[in-house]
Amino acid sequence: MGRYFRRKLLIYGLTFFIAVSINFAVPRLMPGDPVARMLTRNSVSNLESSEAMRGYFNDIFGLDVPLWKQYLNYWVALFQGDLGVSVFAFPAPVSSVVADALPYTLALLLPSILLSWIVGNAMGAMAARNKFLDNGALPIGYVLTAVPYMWLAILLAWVGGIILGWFPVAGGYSFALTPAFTWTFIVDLVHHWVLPFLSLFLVALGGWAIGMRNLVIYELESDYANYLQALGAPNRLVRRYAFRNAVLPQVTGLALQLGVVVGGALVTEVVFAYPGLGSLLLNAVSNQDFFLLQGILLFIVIGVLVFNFLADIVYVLIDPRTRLGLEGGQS
Amino acid sequence: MSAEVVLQTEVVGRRNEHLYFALRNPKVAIGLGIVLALLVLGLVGPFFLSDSPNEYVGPKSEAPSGEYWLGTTYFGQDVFTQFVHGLRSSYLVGALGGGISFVIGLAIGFAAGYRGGMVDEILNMITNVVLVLPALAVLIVISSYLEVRGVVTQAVIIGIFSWPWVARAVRAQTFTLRNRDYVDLARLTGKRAPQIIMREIMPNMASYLLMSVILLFGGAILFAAMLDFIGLGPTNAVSLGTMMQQSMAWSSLHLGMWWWFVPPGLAITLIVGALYITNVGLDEVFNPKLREM
Amino acid sequence: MLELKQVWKSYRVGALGSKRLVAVRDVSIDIAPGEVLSVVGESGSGKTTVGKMVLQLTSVTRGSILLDGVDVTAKGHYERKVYYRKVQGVFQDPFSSYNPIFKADRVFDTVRESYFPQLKRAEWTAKVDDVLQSVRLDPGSVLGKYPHQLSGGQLQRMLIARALLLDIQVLVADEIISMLDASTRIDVLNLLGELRERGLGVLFITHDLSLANYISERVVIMRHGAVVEMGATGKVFTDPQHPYSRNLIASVPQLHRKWSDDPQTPEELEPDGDREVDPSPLTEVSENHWVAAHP
Amino acid sequence: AGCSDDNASEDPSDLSMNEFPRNQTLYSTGTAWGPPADWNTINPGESTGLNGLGYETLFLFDPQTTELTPWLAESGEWTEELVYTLKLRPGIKWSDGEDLTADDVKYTAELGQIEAVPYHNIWDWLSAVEVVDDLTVAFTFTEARHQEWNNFLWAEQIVPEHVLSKLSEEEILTGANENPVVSGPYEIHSYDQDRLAWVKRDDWWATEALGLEVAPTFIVDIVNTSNEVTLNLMAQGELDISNNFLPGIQDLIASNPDLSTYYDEAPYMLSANTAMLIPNTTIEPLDDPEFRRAMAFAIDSGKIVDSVYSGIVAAANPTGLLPIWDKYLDQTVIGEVGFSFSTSEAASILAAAGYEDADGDGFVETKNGDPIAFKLNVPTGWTDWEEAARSMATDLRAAGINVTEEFLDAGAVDDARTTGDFQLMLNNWSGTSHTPWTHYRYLFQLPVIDTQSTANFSRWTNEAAWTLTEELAATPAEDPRYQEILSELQRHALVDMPAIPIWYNGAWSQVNNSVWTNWPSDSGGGPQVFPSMWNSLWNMGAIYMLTELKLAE
Amino acid sequence: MTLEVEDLQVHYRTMKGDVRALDGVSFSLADGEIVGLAGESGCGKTTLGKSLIRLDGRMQHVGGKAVLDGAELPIGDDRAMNTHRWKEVSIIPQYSMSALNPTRKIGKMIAELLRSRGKSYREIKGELVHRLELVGLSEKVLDNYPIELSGGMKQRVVMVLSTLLDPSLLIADEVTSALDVTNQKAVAETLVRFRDMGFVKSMIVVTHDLSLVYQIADTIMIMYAGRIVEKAPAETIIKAPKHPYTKALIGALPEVGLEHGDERLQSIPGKPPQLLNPPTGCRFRDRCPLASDECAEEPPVVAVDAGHEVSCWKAED
Ligand SMILES: Nc1ncnc2c1ncn2[C@@H]1O[C@H](COP(=O)(O)OP(=O)(O)OP(=O)(O)O)[C@@H](O)[C@H]1O
Ligand SMILES: Nc1ncnc2c1ncn2[C@@H]1O[C@H](COP(=O)(O)OP(=O)(O)OP(=O)(O)O)[C@@H](O)[C@H]1O
Ligand SMILES: [Mg+2]
Ligand SMILES: [Mg+2]
Ligand code: NI
Repeated sequence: MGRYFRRKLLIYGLTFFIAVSINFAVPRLMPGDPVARMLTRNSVSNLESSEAMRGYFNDIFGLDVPLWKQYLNYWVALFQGDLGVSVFAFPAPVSSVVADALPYTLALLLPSILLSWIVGNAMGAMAARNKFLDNGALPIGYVLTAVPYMWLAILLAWVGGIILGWFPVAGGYSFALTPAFTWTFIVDLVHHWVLPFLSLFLVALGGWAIGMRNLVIYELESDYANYLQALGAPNRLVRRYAFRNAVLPQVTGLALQLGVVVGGALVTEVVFAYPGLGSLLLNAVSNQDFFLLQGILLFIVIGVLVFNFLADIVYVLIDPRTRLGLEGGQS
Repeated sequence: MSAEVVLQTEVVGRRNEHLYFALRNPKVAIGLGIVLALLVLGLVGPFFLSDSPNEYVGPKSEAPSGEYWLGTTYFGQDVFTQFVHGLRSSYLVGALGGGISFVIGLAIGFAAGYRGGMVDEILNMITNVVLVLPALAVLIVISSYLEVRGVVTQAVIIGIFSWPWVARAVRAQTFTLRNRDYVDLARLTGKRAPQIIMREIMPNMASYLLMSVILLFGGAILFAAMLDFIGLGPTNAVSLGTMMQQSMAWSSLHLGMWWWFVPPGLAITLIVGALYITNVGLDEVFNPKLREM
Repeated sequence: MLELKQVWKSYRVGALGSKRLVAVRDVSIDIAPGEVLSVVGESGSGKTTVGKMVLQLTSVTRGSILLDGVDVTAKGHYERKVYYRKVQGVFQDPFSSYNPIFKADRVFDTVRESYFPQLKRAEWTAKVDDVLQSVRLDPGSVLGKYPHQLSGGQLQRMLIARALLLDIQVLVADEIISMLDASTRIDVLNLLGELRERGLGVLFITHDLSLANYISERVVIMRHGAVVEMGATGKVFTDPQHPYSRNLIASVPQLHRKWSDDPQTPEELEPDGDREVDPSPLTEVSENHWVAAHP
Repeated sequence: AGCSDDNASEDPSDLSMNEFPRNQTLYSTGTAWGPPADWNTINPGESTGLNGLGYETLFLFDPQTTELTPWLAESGEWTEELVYTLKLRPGIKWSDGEDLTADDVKYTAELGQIEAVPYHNIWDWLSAVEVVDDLTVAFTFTEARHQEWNNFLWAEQIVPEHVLSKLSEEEILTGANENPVVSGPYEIHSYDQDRLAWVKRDDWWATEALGLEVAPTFIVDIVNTSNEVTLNLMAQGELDISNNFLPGIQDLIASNPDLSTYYDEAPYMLSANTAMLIPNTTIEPLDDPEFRRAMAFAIDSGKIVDSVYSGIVAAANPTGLLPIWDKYLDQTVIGEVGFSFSTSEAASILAAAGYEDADGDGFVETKNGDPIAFKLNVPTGWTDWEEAARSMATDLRAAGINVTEEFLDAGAVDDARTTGDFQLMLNNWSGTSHTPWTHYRYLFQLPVIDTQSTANFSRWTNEAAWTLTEELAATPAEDPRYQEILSELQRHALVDMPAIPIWYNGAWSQVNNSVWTNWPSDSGGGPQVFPSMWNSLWNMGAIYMLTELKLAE
Repeated sequence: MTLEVEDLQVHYRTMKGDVRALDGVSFSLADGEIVGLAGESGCGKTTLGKSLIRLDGRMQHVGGKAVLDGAELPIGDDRAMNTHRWKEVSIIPQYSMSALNPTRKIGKMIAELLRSRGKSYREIKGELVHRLELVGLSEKVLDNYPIELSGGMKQRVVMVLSTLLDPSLLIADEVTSALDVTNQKAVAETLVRFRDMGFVKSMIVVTHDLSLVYQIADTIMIMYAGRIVEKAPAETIIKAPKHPYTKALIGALPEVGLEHGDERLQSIPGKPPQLLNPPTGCRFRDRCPLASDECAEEPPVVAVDAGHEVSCWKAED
């Protein structure tokens, strides 16, 4: 087990290192100049001033030292939790801009990932044992997985927000409110959360259901299931075992799927103007805010890694095979 | 001569067994039908319609009618023409992006699975690294640095980031196949590794590879649509994603111009959904266990 | 003709090849022309590994393999190709020896591609027909068919025919009949006997003692990667010296004797110890009969 | 959502407040493109109302009369040839209770001595600022640039010396200036990623001095979201005013009686700036004024107005001068050298200038016979501009000039414009101001250097025109010479065509009357001021919008 | 009489038609008897074994019946069959290595299984432990996951588990095929011991290895192409086979301890017939050296001796 985790940690460490390095390299290799961007934004009309201002910004953004030093500084700053200064929300530090948006994204992502996983698996397992459900629910599942996140979001906004008018279609909470720990505010928060959540939840749901169905079918065909049935075990028991075992790959799948769901959350947030990382990312892109872009990407990468790691731990806890240090793929 | 004929038909019988099941499988038939119908529309349509989907041809914001089958945009562009051109680029992205990731995944998967050992360890590590990178976020970052984005560049960057799971799967399959006796036999015939991979291992994963291609194809289309939607799509072309983006930008939701945003999303859903369904159908064809259900 | 000199093989296993598994330890055997040498032993004793090393499908960790006195290990692609003209193999599972999606006679075509590219079609066909006849197959009934349309026996014979296309000197036969039905296996076995008469050396790997007894002059018994007993078949099987050999032979189900007739308790054996050290040396107990030292 | 908490503590009376009463609150959007993050006056971020609601200027500029009206200042005049004396109103208090005095004015002007401060260039011709008494300041110049000085008077906000002087230079330039101490009618209430709330101050000087009172107690400005969202909020009356371009608004106005714009028919909006096609005149044949003239004739701006904008903008006058400067237009000049859309005319100008389509591909070649193929760049994602660029490229191709639209990343467009690495692009940086001088500076500024960051993007050199522009800067509007210069400049612009005016971007503004009424309007007796929250427009009178608003019954 | 099978017909449904894997199989099995079932691959051995306990999705009970201890087994009815499984009929599957749920501890799995069959784990545990010890396993294996056990240990656990409720009939399908000779012997002897100790009344041992089945079976049945062609006490089958097929099978077996010298054994030419459309008459006809015209007719089952039945026209010779 120790080896298993060491190996995983090595991979995560490496991923982190690479992601951070890419993160560092990309804006510096690509065309475009954040300082010029800053200057343009403030439309400083006389040349002299803008040159003088450039000096200040170069200093603030740390662009006035050689590249290798920038790279080292970048790492040092990173470990101090300093992700630089945002251009778009200047002079707010990237970390605080991201930290402000993060709760919204988490509030969307965590419930939609977990709930869709739980509900999807339950549905898939049911479909696997029921021909009627299999024929009825699964086509819906296929369709749902194939829907582009934003399109579902658009349709939900259109139907639930505009035609029916049941839900607000923008923002994290009403513009009439300021955050406070009151019922009004919480209800309002949830009210704004429903549609974006639904659009993420529904798309993910189908995938899990289909995956689970196939896995359960395979499990039901497996040797141990056959043996149990030959010994007269009731279907209930066999299915319970099949379900339990089929859940294992789904746990790994959950981790792997994460990147995609995060992507979905990004576009969904854009549709609903939800003040999470997605909207922020879009703003960073359209404002050429390299530093913010880097920061967001870093947060996402770290989030995905952490989640993957959690999934690994869960996997080890529920699958005795990994716990015993026996990995697949070794002869 | 007659023996020849008998053999021929037997051969054909074997070859066609999967085809036989494939065509009899309703999922495959429906799925492929939809995909091909839309493909034909995308390929042939532009020859009958205007070359420039962005031209203002009609009255503004018209609902679908006999003349403008899917209505017109806020500017009076024909939505159907745009739709058809969009289909084209979606298929292009799917084919190219899917193709690129397929090739990369294949190469890495084969190299890792066939060579094993250190090569495998390293490639596997790389695969795992790319696998946990949140692809869309990375794509957004990279796309945003490109000055001019075309369908092709988009497909390329999508391709570069969506191969890991194929590589993984191919690697696993290769692991089992490389120990097959016929692979050893090919080596005993003095064949080199690339030849063995191409001629012995790959054909045996054909069904599997076919399914991977299908999934990659659909995945690339979805990815591209997402990028397009947040404004990182091709800068000078119409795609289904940019149509959605445009319709949003021009308030079609609020103006009730459903004909502008429903068709592109629906088409993507149809294409990708049909691909998935085809895939499930093919799975049933190749795995008799599932056929039972 | 073919000689293995103190051959060792260890596999790297575990993450990043962190562990070693010694599969073959200090094995020295030789095969003369016109001789069938059987290698028997329990599962995992390293029989297949020996065969694979002879076929150069896996590298030799230590020691050498000589063909006609020339070391053949660790050579380049070209030398290897030449080597394969003289040494060929047939494997356990006839069905997995054929790529299921191609016609069975493709195994011949690949040989032509590699070794006889310049041969004319007609000449080649004649040659193939020839070898097929020699393994007693009717060319008409096997050519142009898919593996699943042929029986296991036919397939194995075709593989032998394939080897014969290359005027080979040594054939490595790894469990070539264990997957065949009782009714057909004897055919293939008899075919090996015929090859021997043609002057071929055969390395016959099996876990079935009765087959070894039937076909070979000499037998090697392996355990834990090392040779424990070796010698003329008659001597080894009628007078096994090593306790492991005795256990093995006592466990073989036979038609002329039931286990219950003379219940024997198996002898205690020393467990699998450190595989890195040299195994117990062989001593010659009688002419052409060697046994490893044992307590 | 935590940022608001730190701020709320500032004002105890508002601590318990977490819901803005609808009938005391004005909801606005369309101005801020990013989260409110700083209140720095030198490098302002995305904080709506910083200059106008919070900080204020000495004068307001009235676009109707194109004259300055005193605001923080009570009066100001050129007391000598090179001396300008300014008197402040008495009794103005900063939000921390300190008095706003002549020291603050002096401090503000002297801030400009720091090179990085945008109005640093006034010190090229300003030599000293002197505090005469608490409320009087005297400015001494080396050169009396009336127009440029006026620009300072109404555009630059006065900042509190007693706060800023304690800060380092770097902090003044790039710091966040949290908890700004202001003189205007509102101060910061709270803010979050996507909104900024202002709360009314009790002791705004203008209430007593001018009898003005801003109507809303709270102003909640929402950071721009998608058009969809904005439209939806507008239609439902959750937003009172939106100052961003909202396609389809004219349809909504027709169907929703609560919604209105400044004009109740096309062009619906006041004009705010001129969108122009910028040719890079360092490239052949764009260096040829005749060629550029042909392009001007080839483009159908009416089509853009109708199709892309559905009539919510107006086609530009050939001179490019905004409607507020209509009175300076010289119709004779326009009659002689103006242009109007005519594909055939464009073709004949091309032919006359020697550009022919020799290879028969439908497009003219250069005089050397080299093929011409230009790219027209606009930022990708600027959907209206993308559409406009498409339309223009189509028109130009129809006239035989091979132009294709190309959408680049916004940053790339900025780079290209600054460095001159482009062929054709769209730009609209000549906006509403107190004098056409800003427009001509935009067109003709010299010298042309490697990086052109704010003006003369076409890199056209016309010494005469630039000399005239500089003269205009120093000429008072009352001087008859003023119109003469303008007529000449109009001729230069039309003959040289350094930039081709296409349309006037609107001072986008759409309002909902269900909570607040009496919005600025051309008709119905509403106040005739910019109905806008744009930072640069408060001191062009938009502040009166707030004082005129009334609650709907 | 423990088991009486009469004219059992079981088909596999396939796209191309029914595969008649069991085409009229009749035999009986006495208390305490071990029957060995041998034959070439594809002759229907596994199908017969499965038919008596659980038909899988494609198998169809077409005709015939099986009576166990006087009560008919509802072969075709999966639900009704459930009450008989394990308690009356049990199986040791070929795939013992993978027959245990990989994610449950063995003890827990057995407990759940017992509970689901209405038995108390606590009551049975003593016996379970006893039997495990009998096959050389300690009680501790109950706390292990299957993966922690070696292949041989898993096989023994399955053997104990399958016979835990003392079934009347045990079907052991190729339980030794994957093992090497020493383990093979141990497992085979354990089966006999189980019978001797009364854990199971009678047993059908399915294998393709005649010499192995000879070691442990009382009676041997030889199957060919979906039918039983010969059934006789073990000694008789080996020493005095009547059916030409049986003779050929035995004739093709090489042996240890015999000097084969230069004398060559003979194989059976040809292949068994397709069961999709089996030929009429004697199915061995095409490969039979003795075949004559009468073989075109279905051969009768002849009892040549006590407990020795042959289905061949030439049996009398
Ligand atoms: N490619 C490999 N990598 C690692 N270990 C291997 C590899 N091949 C074989 N081994 C190990 O080497 C040992 C010897 O294996 P080998 O296949 O030679 O045995 P064998 O005698 O042929 O057994 P069997 O009778 O089961 O075929 C075994 O413990 C096996 O697990
Ligand atoms: N799932 C199936 N579908 C169709 N036909 C089947 C199926 N399973 C077995 N058969 C056919 O039924 C016949 C009997 O098969 P069975 O598995 O009982 O043979 P067997 O005697 O156990 O063979 P083996 O020794 O190879 O295990 C064979 O002809 C086989 O092809
Ligand atoms: Mg082996
Ligand atoms: Mg079987
Ligand atoms: Ni906050």
